[in-house]
Amino acid sequence: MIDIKISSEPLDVQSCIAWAMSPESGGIDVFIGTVRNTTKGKQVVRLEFEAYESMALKEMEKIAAYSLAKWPVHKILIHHRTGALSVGEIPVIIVVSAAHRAAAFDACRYAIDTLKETVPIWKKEVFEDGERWVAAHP
Amino acid sequence: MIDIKISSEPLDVQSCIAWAMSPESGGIDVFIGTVRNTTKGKQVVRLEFEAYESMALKEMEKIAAYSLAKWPVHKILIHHRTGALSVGEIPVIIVVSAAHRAAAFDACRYAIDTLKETVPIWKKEVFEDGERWVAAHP
Amino acid sequence: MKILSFGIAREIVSGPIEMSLDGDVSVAMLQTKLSELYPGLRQLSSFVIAVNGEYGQPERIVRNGDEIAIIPPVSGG
Amino acid sequence: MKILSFGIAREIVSGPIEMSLDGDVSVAMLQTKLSELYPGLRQLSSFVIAVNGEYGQPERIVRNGDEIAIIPPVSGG
Repeated sequence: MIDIKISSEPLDVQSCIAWAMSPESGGIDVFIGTVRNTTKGKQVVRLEFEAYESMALKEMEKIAAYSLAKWPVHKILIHHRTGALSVGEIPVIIVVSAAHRAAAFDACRYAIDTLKETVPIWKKEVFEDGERWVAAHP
Repeated sequence: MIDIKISSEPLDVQSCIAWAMSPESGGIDVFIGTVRNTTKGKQVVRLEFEAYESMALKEMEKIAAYSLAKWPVHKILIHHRTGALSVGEIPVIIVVSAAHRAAAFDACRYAIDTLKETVPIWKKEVFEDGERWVAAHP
Repeated sequence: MKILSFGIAREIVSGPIEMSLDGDVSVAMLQTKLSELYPGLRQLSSFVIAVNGEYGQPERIVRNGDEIAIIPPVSGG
Repeated sequence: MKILSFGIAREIVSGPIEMSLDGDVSVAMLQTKLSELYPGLRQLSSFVIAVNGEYGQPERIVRNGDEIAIIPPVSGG
């Protein structure tokens, strides 16, 4: 089972985990991305996330489908937030349940690593004195 | 920072995660163990966990301290439950926060793998027609 | 043909792009064309073209009516 | 000296163990002694001895007053 979402509303960790739990599962791995207060030593005021939503949903779906095909996992959830996020808020949450923990860890890590490489979502770091699109320039 | 607990009360995922979040952290990995309804094809009625509590706390503390020393992680929480647990309940939760996700994943996986090897806690599987201490016999 | 752009690419092209295609135009040709029109795109670590919400192989021919998007380096998560 | 036991070891020894030590007794000697007294322990995949809440090296000498525990294969998590 797959649950994919892009939302401008705060992500709800508790309900994401509840969705992934099942009597067949013995292990759940959860990755929660949070907005950090600094990047390369500079104070971050907020992050702004923008998505090419229709394509991003498709790419997230591919990651989830591949995870289910490659590892013996039961459920995978990938939720990503858009808009302006303050320090401490949650841009992304991934939850994977499996009978055994190794598959849950492997698939969860694959999912976040791949999301950061393929899913058309962009973040701008906003500082006191300027802003910067992450990874845009060499 | 380290938070270690053994408790006969239900573990609270939400408050464990809240404890680990901080403005310095960019990634949190959470492992949640859950009671599965079957083991080797047999229906499980419940699991019963027993701990040598004083020693288990020390071993859990060692795992956490080693994780903080080995990986650049900020906080690690390891909570384990004891007593009788039904299918779907949570025997163990581990939460690791770090500036970057790789350290959080590595430390979280190390922690659960090592916990299962070194921490003096035992589980008995209870079936309709009998029971069995896990891993006791060859 | 309308071309979508996102993130820093959206700021570089500043506003919607309308383009009409003469003959067979590949993704690679479109990339070259866009780099000429918007030199700021050449300063990026990379940019690729998506066609109808899928990453476009360089040799893929785009058609009027396709949804084209300029994808600068992604940075979600 | 009181010897604690847990899990299946607790069921095998069924009840608290009291033992008094004559001379220098190592963890390894204690393991052998316990296997003789409780043959069920030999059927386990393994069992080790903890001394004062730490895994005991085989050559470690135990003393009256130490907290000794029989640790069958752990299975937490």
